[in-house]
Amino acid sequence: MPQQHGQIESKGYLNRRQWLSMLGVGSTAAIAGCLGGGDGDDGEDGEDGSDGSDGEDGSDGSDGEDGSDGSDGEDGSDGEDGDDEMEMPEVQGSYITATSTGFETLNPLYNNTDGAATAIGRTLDQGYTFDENGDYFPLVYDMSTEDGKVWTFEVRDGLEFSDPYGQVTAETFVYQIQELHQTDWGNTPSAVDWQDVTVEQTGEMTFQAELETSNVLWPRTYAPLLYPIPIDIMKPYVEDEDAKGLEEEQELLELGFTGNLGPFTLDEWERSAGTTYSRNENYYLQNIDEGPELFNNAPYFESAEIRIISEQSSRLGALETGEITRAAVPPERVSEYDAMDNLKVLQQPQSFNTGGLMAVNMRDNGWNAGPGNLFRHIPFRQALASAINKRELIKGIRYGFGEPHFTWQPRFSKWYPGDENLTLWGVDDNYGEDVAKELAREAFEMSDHDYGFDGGQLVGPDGNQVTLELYALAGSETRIQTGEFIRDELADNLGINVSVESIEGVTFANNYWSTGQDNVAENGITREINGKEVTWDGPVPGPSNPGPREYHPSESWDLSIIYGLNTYPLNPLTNEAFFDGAACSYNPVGYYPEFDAKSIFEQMRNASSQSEIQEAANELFRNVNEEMPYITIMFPDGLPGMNADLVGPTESFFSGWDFGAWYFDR
Amino acid sequence: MTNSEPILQVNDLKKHYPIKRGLLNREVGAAKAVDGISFEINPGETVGLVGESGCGKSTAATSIIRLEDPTDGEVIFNGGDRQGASRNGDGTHPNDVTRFNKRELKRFRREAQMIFQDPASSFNPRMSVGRAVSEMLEIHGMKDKHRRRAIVEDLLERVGLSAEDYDRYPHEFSGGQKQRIGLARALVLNPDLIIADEPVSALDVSIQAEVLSLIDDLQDEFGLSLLFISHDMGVIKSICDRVAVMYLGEIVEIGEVEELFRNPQHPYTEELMSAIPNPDPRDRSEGISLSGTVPSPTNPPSGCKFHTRCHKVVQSDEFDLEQEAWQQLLTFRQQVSIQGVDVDEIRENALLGRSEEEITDSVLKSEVRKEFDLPSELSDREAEKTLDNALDSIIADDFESATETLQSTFTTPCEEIEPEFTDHGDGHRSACIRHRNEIQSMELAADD
Amino acid sequence: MSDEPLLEVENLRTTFDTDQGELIAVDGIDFSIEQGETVCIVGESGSGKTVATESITRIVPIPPGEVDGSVRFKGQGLQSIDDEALRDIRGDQIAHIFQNPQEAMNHVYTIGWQIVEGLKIHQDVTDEEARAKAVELLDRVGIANASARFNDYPHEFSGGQKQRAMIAMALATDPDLLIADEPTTALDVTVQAQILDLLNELQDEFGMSILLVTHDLGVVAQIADRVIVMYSGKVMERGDVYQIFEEPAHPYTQALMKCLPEFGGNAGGIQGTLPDPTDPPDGCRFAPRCEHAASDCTVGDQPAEIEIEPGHLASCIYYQQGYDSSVVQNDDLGTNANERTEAADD
Amino acid sequence: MGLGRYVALRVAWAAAVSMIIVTIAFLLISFSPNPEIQDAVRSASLQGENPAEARERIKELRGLDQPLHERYLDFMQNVYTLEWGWSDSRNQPVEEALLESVYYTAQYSIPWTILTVLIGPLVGLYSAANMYSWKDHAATGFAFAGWAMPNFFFAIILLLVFGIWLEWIPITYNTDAAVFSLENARQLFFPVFVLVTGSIAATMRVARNESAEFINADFMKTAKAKGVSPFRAYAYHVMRPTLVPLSTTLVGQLLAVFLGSSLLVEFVFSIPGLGRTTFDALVAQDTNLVLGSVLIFTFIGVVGNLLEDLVFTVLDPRISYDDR
Repeated sequence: MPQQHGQIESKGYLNRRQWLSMLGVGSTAAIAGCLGGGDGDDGEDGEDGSDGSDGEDGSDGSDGEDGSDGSDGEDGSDGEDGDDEMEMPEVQGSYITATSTGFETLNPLYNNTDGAATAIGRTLDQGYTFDENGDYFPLVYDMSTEDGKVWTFEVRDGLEFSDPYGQVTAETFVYQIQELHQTDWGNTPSAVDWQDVTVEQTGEMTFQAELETSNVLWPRTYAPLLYPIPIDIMKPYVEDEDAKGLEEEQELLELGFTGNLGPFTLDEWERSAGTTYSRNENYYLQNIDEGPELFNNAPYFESAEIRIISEQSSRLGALETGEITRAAVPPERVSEYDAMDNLKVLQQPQSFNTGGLMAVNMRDNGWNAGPGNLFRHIPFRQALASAINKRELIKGIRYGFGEPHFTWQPRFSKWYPGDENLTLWGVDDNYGEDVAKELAREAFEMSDHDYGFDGGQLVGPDGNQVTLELYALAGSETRIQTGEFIRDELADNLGINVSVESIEGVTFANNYWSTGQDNVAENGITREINGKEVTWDGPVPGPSNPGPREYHPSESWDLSIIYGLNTYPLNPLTNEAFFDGAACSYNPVGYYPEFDAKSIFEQMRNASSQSEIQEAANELFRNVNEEMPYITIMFPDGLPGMNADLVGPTESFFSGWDFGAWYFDR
Repeated sequence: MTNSEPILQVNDLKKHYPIKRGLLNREVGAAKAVDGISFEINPGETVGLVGESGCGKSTAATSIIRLEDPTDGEVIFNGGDRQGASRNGDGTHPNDVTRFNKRELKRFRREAQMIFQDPASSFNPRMSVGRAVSEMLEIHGMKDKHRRRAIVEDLLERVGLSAEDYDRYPHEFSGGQKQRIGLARALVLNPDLIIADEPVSALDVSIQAEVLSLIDDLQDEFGLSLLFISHDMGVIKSICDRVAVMYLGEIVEIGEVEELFRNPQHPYTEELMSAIPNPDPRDRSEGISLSGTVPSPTNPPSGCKFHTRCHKVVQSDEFDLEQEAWQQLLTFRQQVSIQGVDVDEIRENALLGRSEEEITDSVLKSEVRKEFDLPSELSDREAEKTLDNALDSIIADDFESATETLQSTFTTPCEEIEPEFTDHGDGHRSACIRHRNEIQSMELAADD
Repeated sequence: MSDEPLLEVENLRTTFDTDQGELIAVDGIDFSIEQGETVCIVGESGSGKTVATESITRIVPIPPGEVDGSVRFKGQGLQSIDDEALRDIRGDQIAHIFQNPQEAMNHVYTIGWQIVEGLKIHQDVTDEEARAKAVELLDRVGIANASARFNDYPHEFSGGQKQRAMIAMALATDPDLLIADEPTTALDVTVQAQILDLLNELQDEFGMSILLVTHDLGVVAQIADRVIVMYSGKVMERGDVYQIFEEPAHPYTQALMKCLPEFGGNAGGIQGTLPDPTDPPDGCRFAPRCEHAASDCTVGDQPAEIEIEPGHLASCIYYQQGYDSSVVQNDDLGTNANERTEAADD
Repeated sequence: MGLGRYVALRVAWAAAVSMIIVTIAFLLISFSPNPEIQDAVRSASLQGENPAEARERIKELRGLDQPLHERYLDFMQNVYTLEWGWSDSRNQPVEEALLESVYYTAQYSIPWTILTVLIGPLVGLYSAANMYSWKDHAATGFAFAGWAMPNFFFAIILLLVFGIWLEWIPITYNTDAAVFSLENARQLFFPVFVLVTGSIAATMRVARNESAEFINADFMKTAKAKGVSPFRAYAYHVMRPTLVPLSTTLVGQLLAVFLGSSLLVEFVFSIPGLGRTTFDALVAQDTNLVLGSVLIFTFIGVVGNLLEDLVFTVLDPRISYDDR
């Protein structure tokens, strides 16, 4: 839903692509779910769409992010022990993945969706990627800096476009940045990334970029990530300032210029059927010094395909019969598919909490059970978090394929502060009626209104039991089951009467979650929050953060388990979007931190070393764990099923960066 | 008949259907289904309207009762309590059905009823016959259900069914019984006039007699006037007081039944009468047989419209041929003018049983004669010569000159003169030019 | 004329399996037709006369119908031959025409097509020959401009023309027997006269036998050589046409006579209705409506046919020994008819 | 002559209908908020520019500042010169997008239509010929089972049984298969099968009822009396008149099934056809492509009705062109 997310793209360091990956479930998935006859979980469908086509491919840079925890070795493709003598795998077979929806565009300059990025990535590498350890790995160019402010780009030698476009040089990128991204007509998704960057060509193969403020994590924001595009293709449109023409340029749409720049060349893009590729004999990756030995003959597939298969059951059927190489498997069928001779299912941890995040509405249209929104009190949110048994939920809904979710980072992230530094809400000692009620009572103390327990029931000032509405995604069986589980837990442990309502994703997004342009506060509005004067200005107020709590969408709601959000395990700074209260771009729930989030982010941004960042991150995620802006419940695992002969994918979040080294072992 | 005011007076009634052609649906002519008919029905009288299918008698009925709007003419209905009305200043008549407004029309529909030929299709198969009949009462405002039922039950008995039949459905009745129900339905509103359109033609002869005698009885009982439409002179004879014979939209003869049957004045009437099957096996003389069918009303013959089929078609003064030969000659002339003689076909037929060489022109000519029932030689030499010339032209495929030859020689006054009515006394009038020398009737007056 | 009749029907019995039980449409009748003869079956609607004729070549739908009895055509037993052999006879040696030419023709095919169809089934002719023959036939039955009208559709023909075309269709194969089922009932009286004339003419010309079904004694008088009066599936009376018209023996025949319009309003038709064919009454089927019915008339079976004079038979107990036949013979219809004829001749 | 004029009138009427629909489409688009303008205005306001100015600029750029009637004329001209604009959700010309989709849709809908038209009446006739016998009940039951079974569900079951268990047919649709190849026949067999079973019932029902009427018609008796064999009687005397009323309902029914089921079947069998294109266009709010699809469906509907009328007049000689 580009329109929806485009709303905040001007927020300096969070571009459109990243924004997309922030929201786990959009309405497309909801529709796919409804067509699926209601038996499949949309969460799964949504993951499918992206997972099946991009999860393995680090080079497109939208998903796999940094996380250098140093775990490797189990990856069969690395081949460190074999070294020079190692026998190269045979080039054979076709690597076929499936996606639920088609691609809007394959124009690398104007694409802003994950799926298409994968399709483009099959033919065209971007500047760099991150390896299995989450470390920077140069592809088309290498970036380096001394101070985090001035960055030097060194373009790799031997990169050729197809005839007649010649070689990729520093000018290729400088031209693109200066004549397209930095103009006011170009309207490219990347424009925001280059707004305040000064670019200068310093040699035939080098150029440098100077940032306004230092940012040592700059590559990890993906901002400086570019596709090489021939100047000759852009030039006529640049001269005419014709953005539409450039968007519709056939050569870009058909990726006819990709030379030796990607593992495959595009044969055909059939809009409703998908893309087909042939192996690129001259993939430049074969000749680079970095990376595994296996790159020497990359890629190892004769051809590749991305097929659009809208129906989940069709995708699974195709996987089962071997028509496609890889597709996501819903958790309830993992054991079945894993048991098949020709298939294996991997369990990959993820950074999305899709289906495992309960939003509580702290705005004025929330808490419709009585006066005084209890959600606004930290102990009450803690009470909710401790009333829900996370392990039970994972077992019941995900068949165990998931991780409990305690703070805004997954466990595998190196920014994860460690269990010992967190309160593990909803497991072991921090779960249960006693804990929850105790915390709730704390909240009652803080409230101006007369809430309390009466014979196990949580009652409001009017003496009636508190009743809350929980919205779940319509057509998704597992979401509704999750909702019912939460309902029972909140009833048992907090005496709250929850009613579960299902709702279409689009409806929720438009009427409950984000506001129209008209309901947004004036730019520059001020309020006092937690004793400090706060101003809403700049890109916010906007639809996803319409201003102070009295600004909200037209419909009221209390709880929702519609959306999952990205936790950005590679670049914790990105989470600024969620937790910086008035200033953050994404705050539909009306959360204002009671800790000093602003200065933590400031500290992170200005850090000159990893350890400085680590320190700030620890503090941030400890506080988030304390304040529970959203009730975090679980991270579902990615469950890609694949051909048992496929060698390369690992059960790691970072699997996929070395796609060029994957092969069939038949 | 009587001096009292007629209950229905039809004056010069016309119903033309426009014929549209071309992309723009321009009106290029009219089918004159009813082309100026006049007659009257006196109270308690049964007038028959007789003629072949396609002569316009049913259209006349629907125009009179205004199921269709007539093109021209007056239908003055003096039933109900309309008696004694006189013409308005502008010449229109207050009782003119063609000028009735909606309210008057609704009242008229109560006072004049129609019975149709096919009793089966005029009933809703899902409605009990009692309901079908009492519906009429309901439509015309009788609210009391029990009274309605009582009236209908009584009526069912009077048409020879039983009160218990009220709740039965149409399919449970035979054709004759259905027609009885149709009668009950027509009578339930106590009308003054009934127009019966071929009410018995779909019935067995035995049932016909039954229904006819019932109609007769009911007419006396209810004091009805009746317009009775039929193609069957036999039926007409058994029920009507007076009869009007219709041909191609016009009335060609009208008079009291007995007089008309005894002394038919129009050849068409004679032919209709001769068509009644004679139930005497010893008399199978073919009589006069009406050949062909009624011509299309879109393009009716000139003069007397019947002359194309008339067995008494008048010969032109110079000839004195056998009547049959004359008639065939005229038919032949007509066929030639529309190029209706297929010489190739005739030649081919002639080949059956003959060799190519044998087909000389004279053989062909005689084949053509045979084809059109022309005598091998006409008794009149002049006529024979003309015919022979025409045949020669035809064989030479020159229809134009053949037509020319035939039309200039063989003419009949019947196609030139439109016959006017001749009065034969007692309101017996006919329109045939053979009577032109007799006393011209006075104008067929509306103010009779 | 050979010794053997052209068609000989013995104990023909046709029943239908219905929801109300077994419907006996024809209840064991015998009749025969000689070469070149015209036989009329006369009776009210529902008397079984149509079913009787359709049972001859088993045109009646089987099932639900069932035909028993012996049918011999030119010495060949039709009841035992297979369907294919029967189809060879139908439309070839035995032709049918039906009551309503409007519905008896398929509205989506041209008149010519429908005539040619039958011809081509039975005769090995080329399209051209078939067409020529059809045109000739149309011409013969009085369709003017036949070759042009060959390609017309039924709706372009008037009712009378359609019946003429039907006759042409029936005559296409030069049949030995033409079964005409109420061929004029749906037509105008004037057209009826034309059709009857035509049938008479054609019979002279082609020499076929005609079995004609009608409810109208007027038609019978015009065309029949012999007459069979049927009522409720049984034969009431039979005889040559003069016998039937001049000395109608059975009360039913007499009642039918009285229904002719020429008798004016003095008869209200035949009171009552036909008996239920699924449950026919005992005794004489006509007894419930018969003005002369005695108590003996309502017991046992239909009385056997008694020969009153050679060829003239009636199924009425008054002609059996021990009954006074004058009770039913006194009717003065016969002479009456003669008088009437004279009056009409004028 | 009558037929020529009739055809001309029908064609003119069809053109008028499509014109009206296109005009309605234009009006709807004109008076509904334009997402492009909204986007521009929003991004302008986010970037601190003047939203009103941005609105005017984009309007000018898109020619939306022209008076309505000029835009209408332009629009109509584009529609009739097959310049239907750019599909934003697929980034290709709308005509091309639709052509690609129709190419695949035609591959299953043409055989489907032909089979429905052939089998439906035949099954109906068979049923009518054996009315109320077990054969009739079996045929009716078969047809109605196909009709009652939700196409979507049926398709998935078939795919499961024949694709996954038995592996007779491929699960996914291969767009590379040549139109007239065994592979294409294999992959299209079940989509066509599902659609045919779904649409046959209605056709069969109409055919059964209509032919039942003709089987008992007098002219069948005439045919029988002529010595016509039962097979010939059904084939010529019943089938042909049955087609007349059937033709009036067939197109409507096929169109209904086409609109309703093709999308679902395309989804299940992954056929990149018109239904999915339209659906995706709707979801993506791709105005041009939605409009194009509407035009295609309009065209199919109008042409279908036109054909229906023409076939009807050809089949039934009693129809007078002047009266209609």
